[in-house]
Amino acid sequence: MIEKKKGDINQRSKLDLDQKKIESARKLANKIALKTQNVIEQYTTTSIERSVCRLLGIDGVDNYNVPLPNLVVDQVQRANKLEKGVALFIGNAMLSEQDSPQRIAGSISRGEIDITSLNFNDIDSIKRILINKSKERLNLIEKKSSQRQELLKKYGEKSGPYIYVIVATGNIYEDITQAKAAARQGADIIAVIRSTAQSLLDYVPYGATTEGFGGTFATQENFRLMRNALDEVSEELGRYIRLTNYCSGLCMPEIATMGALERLDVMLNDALYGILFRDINMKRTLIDQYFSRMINAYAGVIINTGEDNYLTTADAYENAHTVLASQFINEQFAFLTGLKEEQMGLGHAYEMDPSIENGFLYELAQAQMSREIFPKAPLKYMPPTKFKTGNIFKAHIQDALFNMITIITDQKIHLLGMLTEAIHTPFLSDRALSIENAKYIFRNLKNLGDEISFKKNGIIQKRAKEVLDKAYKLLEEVYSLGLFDTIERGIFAGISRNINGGKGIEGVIKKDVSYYNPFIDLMQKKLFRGDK
Amino acid sequence: MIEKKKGDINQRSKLDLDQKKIESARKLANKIALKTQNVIEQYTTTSIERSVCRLLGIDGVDNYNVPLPNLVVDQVQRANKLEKGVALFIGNAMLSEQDSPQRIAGSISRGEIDITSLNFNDIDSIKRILINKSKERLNLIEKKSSQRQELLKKYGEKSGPYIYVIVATGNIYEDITQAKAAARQGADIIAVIRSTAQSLLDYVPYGATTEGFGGTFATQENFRLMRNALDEVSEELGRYIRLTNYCSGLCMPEIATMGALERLDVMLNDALYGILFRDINMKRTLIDQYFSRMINAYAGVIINTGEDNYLTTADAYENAHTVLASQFINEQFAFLTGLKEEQMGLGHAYEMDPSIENGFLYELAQAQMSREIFPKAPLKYMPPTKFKTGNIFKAHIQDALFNMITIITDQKIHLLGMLTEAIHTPFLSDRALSIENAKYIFRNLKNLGDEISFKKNGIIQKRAKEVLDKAYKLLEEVYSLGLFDTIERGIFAGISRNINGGKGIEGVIKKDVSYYNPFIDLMQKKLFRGDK
Amino acid sequence: MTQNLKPQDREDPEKKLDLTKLKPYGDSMNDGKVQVSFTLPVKISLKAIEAAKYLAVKMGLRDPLVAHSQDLDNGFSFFIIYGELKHNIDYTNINVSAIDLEIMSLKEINNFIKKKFKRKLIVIGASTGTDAHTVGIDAIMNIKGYAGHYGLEGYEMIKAYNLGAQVSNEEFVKKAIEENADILLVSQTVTEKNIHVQNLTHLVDLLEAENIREGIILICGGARISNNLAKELGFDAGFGSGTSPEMVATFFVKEMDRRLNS
Amino acid sequence: MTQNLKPQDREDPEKKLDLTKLKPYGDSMNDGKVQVSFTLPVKISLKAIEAAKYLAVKMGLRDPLVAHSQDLDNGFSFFIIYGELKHNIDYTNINVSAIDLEIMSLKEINNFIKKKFKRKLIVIGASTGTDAHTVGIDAIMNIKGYAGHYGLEGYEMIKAYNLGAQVSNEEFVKKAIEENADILLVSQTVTEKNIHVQNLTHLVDLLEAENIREGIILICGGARISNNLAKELGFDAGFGSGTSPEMVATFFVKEMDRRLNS
Ligand code: B12
Ligand code: B12
Ligand SMILES: Cc1ncc(COP(=O)(O)O)c(C=O)c1O
Ligand SMILES: Cc1ncc(COP(=O)(O)O)c(C=O)c1O
Repeated sequence: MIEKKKGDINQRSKLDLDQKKIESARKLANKIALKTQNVIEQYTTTSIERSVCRLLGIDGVDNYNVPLPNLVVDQVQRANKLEKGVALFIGNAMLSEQDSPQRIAGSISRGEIDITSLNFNDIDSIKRILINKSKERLNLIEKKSSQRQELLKKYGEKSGPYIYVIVATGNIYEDITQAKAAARQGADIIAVIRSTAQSLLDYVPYGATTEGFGGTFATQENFRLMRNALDEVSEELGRYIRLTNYCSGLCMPEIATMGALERLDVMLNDALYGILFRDINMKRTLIDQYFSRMINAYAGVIINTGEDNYLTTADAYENAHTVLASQFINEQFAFLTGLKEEQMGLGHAYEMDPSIENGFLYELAQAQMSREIFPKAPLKYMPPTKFKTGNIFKAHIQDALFNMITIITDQKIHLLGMLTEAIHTPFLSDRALSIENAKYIFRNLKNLGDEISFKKNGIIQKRAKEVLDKAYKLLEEVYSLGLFDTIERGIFAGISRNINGGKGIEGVIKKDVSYYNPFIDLMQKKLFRGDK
Repeated sequence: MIEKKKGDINQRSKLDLDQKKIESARKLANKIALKTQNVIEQYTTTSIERSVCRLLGIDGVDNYNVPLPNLVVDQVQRANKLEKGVALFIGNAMLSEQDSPQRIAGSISRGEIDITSLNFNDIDSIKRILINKSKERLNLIEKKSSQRQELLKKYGEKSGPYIYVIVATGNIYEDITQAKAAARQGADIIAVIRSTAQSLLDYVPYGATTEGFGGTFATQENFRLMRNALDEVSEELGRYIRLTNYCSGLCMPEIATMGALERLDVMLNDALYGILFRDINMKRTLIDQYFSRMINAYAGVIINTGEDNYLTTADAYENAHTVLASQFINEQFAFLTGLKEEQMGLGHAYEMDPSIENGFLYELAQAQMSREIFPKAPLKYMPPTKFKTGNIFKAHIQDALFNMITIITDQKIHLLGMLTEAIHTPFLSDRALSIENAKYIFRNLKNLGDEISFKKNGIIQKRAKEVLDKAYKLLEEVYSLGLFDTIERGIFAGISRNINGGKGIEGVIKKDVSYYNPFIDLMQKKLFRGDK
Repeated sequence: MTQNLKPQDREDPEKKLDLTKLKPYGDSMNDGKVQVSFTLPVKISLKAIEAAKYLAVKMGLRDPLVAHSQDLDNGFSFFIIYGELKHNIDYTNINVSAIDLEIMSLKEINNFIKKKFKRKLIVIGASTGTDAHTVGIDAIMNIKGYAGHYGLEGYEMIKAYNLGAQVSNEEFVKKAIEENADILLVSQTVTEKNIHVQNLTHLVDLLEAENIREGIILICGGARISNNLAKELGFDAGFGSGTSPEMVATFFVKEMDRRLNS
Repeated sequence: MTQNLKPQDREDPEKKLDLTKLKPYGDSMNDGKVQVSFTLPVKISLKAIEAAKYLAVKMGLRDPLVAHSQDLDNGFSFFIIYGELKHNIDYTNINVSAIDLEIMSLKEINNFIKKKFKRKLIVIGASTGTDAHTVGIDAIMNIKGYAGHYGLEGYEMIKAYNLGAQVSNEEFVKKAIEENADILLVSQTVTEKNIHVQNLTHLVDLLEAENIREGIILICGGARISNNLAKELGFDAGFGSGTSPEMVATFFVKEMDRRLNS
């Protein structure tokens, strides 16, 4: 656990928060994370093993469009040997066949080889060949990461909030049109929303896709096409446009891998989302989350956590503290994988019922509090959604208030609200109007945050204190219950899930002592010790 | 001149303004007003005399639709005797004919009598009969005023800003439909906008009217119809709905009279508007303004001054100080007529170019400054207009920012902006959306003003100081030039007018020593000495 | 001088409300004022503005005013238009297959069920297909309900099963058969590319294939569902935004009564 | 599993931009998406919502969705509707009587006048009728100009008279005759009940009655003026929002040249 030094808080606290309480909360969260981490490290999952395949260079699909990583892992799982990890079998085959992982996978797909029934070579040779291959592949990822750094150096970093918009036409080519237009209009981050329920697919679709509902499939080719398009438009605008996708659901670590390879910049990555809103088994996704965060950390990707989602089913006024508590826990989980604070886009949302008197003050308190408690994190702030109606005029004002909070409290990743939120995924013009709204507010209120301070013990300060207190109590509860029990009790988002229920549990495998995954070691060394 | 006591400023100054400078500015403004007042009191105008007729009870039109007050005054003016005031001739005729002013006017309209060629009765008897009649008529006005007080007592006064909207269909019956709807939606004040260029008519139209352009004619019958309708809806809602009209242009004091008689609650009353934007002769309208403000004062009407208009032709950032200087002057002119601070709806406006960085901060500074300098005045705050375009979505946001300033700085008379400002006079739905916008912001940010304070010497405080300094300098200049010269030099709104140019100069008449106007005396006694 | 005008002038037939020729209203009766906005996939230019105006004319706007035009990107322009609609409709002739029942209270509904059916009604609800939105169906079914109204789980005389979200039509039908359901409640929120129409139609097909459609009261709901649409798709009723549990329950108990007792 | 799709799929003719059948664009080519809002003078009810939907259908919206309905007052309801427009237009066939000239600079304009006409041009401008809005005409004429562009008063080769606002057509024509004007500039801002159309038509009539219409270049402008409208009313050109002094001057010097020298 990394402790915050006083100096870290570069902004003088406007909320007069109890710094000791913050420190204790952080310590509690750290203990909660460690407790869970003990369980996590005992397991692997089918999706982690598939991403090991991908990391080793296996890609493509068979004639039935089944991805090769699935075929490889299936073979090992069918032989009941996944507890050792797929890597050992691939490494062994590489030695035996003197071939590449990709070509071995091709043989598997054609039914020409069973890698679980090959004679085992010397374990050290297997590990050596795997480590070499892994280093070579991790180098690719590092190159992508340096490329990002170079581009950022070339164009310069933007000060102030990043304007984040989504595209969701279902067709990657149409998405590109929309994304480029949005960038020209002023967007800094483009998120390609996934087709509904992709998170429930236990494989990643392949190739460029043009049919999706409420979003476009996340595929490696789609990632590549969009990143290219955004590189073009970045060049045109002299501004680096970031790309985002969803790294959640049953294929979490695979998507992290694809994103690392295709230079995605931001990834929505949160186990809780899948557990609560997709009924994915909690162990499965927490285990997956650990490995995927490590990949994100390694690739220099900013993660976005999903606390905002809680408030779509629970009341924002009553349950604000669950958001803060979850941010504390997510921060610790992230630290454990080697993520830096600068990569932690912890989530929160403007979801207060607009009919509440002084609602804006409570939102201001919450946002300012997140800012002060996580001063270095590029917080990801979600717009009003739940209380949007078909009244597009009112919705536009709701977004204006949200834009204000961001500029007053200096949020970093600012997901724009849309005036048509309650109607459809954004039209080209909706996005343009929203960007205009945000740019107008950001410019017009630019320095308001520096100019104002809050009344001692006023509504705003009191609210922040109250939320912090309640979050602290909740963390105590979570610590005593453990995270799994806490979720079972429906404490987050008012939704309860069973530890052995939900989708994907069949993909959770207890590791054997012989389990081997070359990437964990290599990445951890780099992330924690700075090894090259 | 009434000096502000420290205690008057019930809100602690957030701007740290130089209180001495404010006091000196007030003194200067007082001297400017007194200097002008000397000129004003030497003159009467055709419109003042026509309002004396109306005050004495003369109303109606002849067969050619010419109002009787015009016929009466014309007769006296044609005989070159208006310098004595119309009252003496009417009083004399009342004695000679033993008839009422209204019936005498009827005779004039039928060419049956020339009141300027009657034998003159004893001057004391004339004045006595005039004073009696005047008291009787002023009683009517007082009754209206008490009626307002009773209704306000019955329904209770609203705390927070009054939501003020306009209706402008051209048809009084359609206006009533719109006004009632607006009241039900949440409006507190209804202003019936006048048909374009009514301010240039040298008479007041008569009766209920259904044809107007960009507004509805101000007639006494229209006033009555609308006041009745609003009384109905006030009863229905249990909330007193105020009625506003324009008391400016060539018939300023007549409209003040009509408003007093029909219980209007608020009157737009500003000589500068006519001078600058209607090219009305400055002497004419300043003289008219004096008498009309006295009537408004007497009738308990809140006046709205027109400083906001300056910023429609001059730049709001550069010329903010002209607004403040004018507010100081208007305050002193108002005091001179007996108006109380609580009746002074001094004007200002949110008219900063939306593309200016930190524009919101400057608007905030200006509004807070007006509030602190005129703490008891129900300031009238005008919405963005000039920088509105046909982009109704952006316009709606511009209005939201404006609504925020009002709730943060506690403005009282809040004229709602419309999203269609650049397109047409408001539709029923435009008004509903604007009211929704304002109510949402007012509720959501209710106590924000109490919660925040401004950085010492920050952008906001500096801006307010700068504007006050410049206003002070301008007042010095105006004082040395005199108000008439100042206007000739185009210092307000960037528009220059000649002292002897413009419309209506032919209606300015130097008073004879024998000039007599019973109402001035009676009203002043009441207003300054509290006589019954 | 202005003419005097009397209230009678309001009787001008052009300015009177005529329900057989109902028109939009801006600030005067029958002025027909409407607002329109859209994007055209062409670069902004005077020609593009003219094109927008012509399209507005095709929509029936007289004298359209392009109040705003905005470049969205090379090749896309946005327009905001105001104009007077020449179309009108005969309001007296509009046929709403609206569920126009007197809504009963929780208590009345329970009593009605007791009296008429003498047993608990079995209700199964879900958000079907890939739809993960549960808030709508929860609002109708969960005991804590919505905006202060208890959901069906809180009704003594109703046995309610809320299957949650992402329930396949097959599972849903299976459960209906298992529990011998009287009423099925389906929630659909995602409607992009008419995915809900496909999904709802598929459910009706399945129920018909299983020969149980007749015996069941089949209801759908969601923010973009209307009763008309529901009926077109073969449902007994459809409920949109703002539906309360009482509204739905009133409908199905009355409908059940109609079927059984008439 | 999802199908693989290749860029060729974009060649689907339904999804291609066809300028002869131009349609509004929401988020996909030819989806026809438009937004509409209006008020109906009836009380809010399901029937009113249905009426709004029918009106939208009359406007050519397929599958209209009443996304929002709101009670404005007893007897008035407001609607926001989204739908797919079935209409399209042939963009290649649109005829803009646009003033499509290469805009010259102040210097070029002065030189052009010197070379072609060898004398100063006389320009008279005003906001006519009861219109009191001067900002528009000032933007074109005052030396300080607008958005950094000098007005016509700042042009060496132009003698400009700005009469201000509220100038009656009679006065305006009188001044034109007195000064022997080459170009007349009329600004109109207030357009309620088409008052500008009446006023502009009246001016043309007066000029014709005085027999000086032919010899003059007659131009109007204002936020709601288009070149098409101006031409219909008998003007030589009309300019809308965002006009700069150079745009107008370029037009009238070219037009003058055309008349004299061709
Ligand atoms: C909350 C929410 C979520 C939450 C859902 C949490 C949960 N457990 O339900 C989360 C964050 C998980 C989510 C995810 C997504 N969402 Co979502 N979401 C919303 C949001 C903000 C609010 C919906 C809501 O809860 N409304 C409140 C309830 C009470 O209202 P209601 O559903 O209309 O229900 C009422 C009536 O309709 C009726 N009713 C409803 N069902 C039934 C059933 C019966 C039988 C009856 C009688 C009545 C009835 O009664 C209810 C009470 O009155 C809307 C935007 C908005 N403001 O509407 C988007 C929205 C619905 N989501 C949308 C999308 C696209 C998604 C995603 C697909 C995005 C993506 N690609 O990742 C995902 C995935 C979900 C999926 N596959 O289905 C779109 C849908 C667009 C469309 N027209 O198809 C919307 C409109 C947002 C947008 N503009 O893009 N979402
Ligand atoms: C400023 C203003 C005023 C000021 C005017 C001050 C002045 N000296 O001009 C004041 C406060 C006095 C005023 C009063 C009124 N106004 Co006013 N006003 C406006 C406002 C806010 C801005 C107009 C403006 O200055 N635009 C900036 C200029 C530069 O733009 P422009 O005029 O379009 O000019 C450009 C082009 O159009 C073109 N152009 C213009 N003229 C010409 C001429 C030629 C020859 C050429 C080539 C080009 C050209 O070039 C210019 C530069 O690009 C608008 C709302 C808005 N935001 O548009 C309402 C608005 C125009 N006013 C309106 C109304 C109704 C009035 C009143 C009648 C209200 C009343 N009943 O009291 C009064 C009375 C005025 C009257 N009888 O004419 C309405 C008009 C509605 C309509 N469609 O008819 C508007 C739209 C507001 C509204 N929604 O109600 N107004
Ligand atoms: C972390 C996270 N993942 C995924 C999603 C969405 O989608 P799906 O489950 O449909 O892939 C969301 C939506 O808000 C999210 O917050
Ligand atoms: C004080 C005042 N009088 C009158 C008017 C308007 O109108 P008109 O001159 O057309 O009567 C305004 C407009 O803003 C005003 O501020």
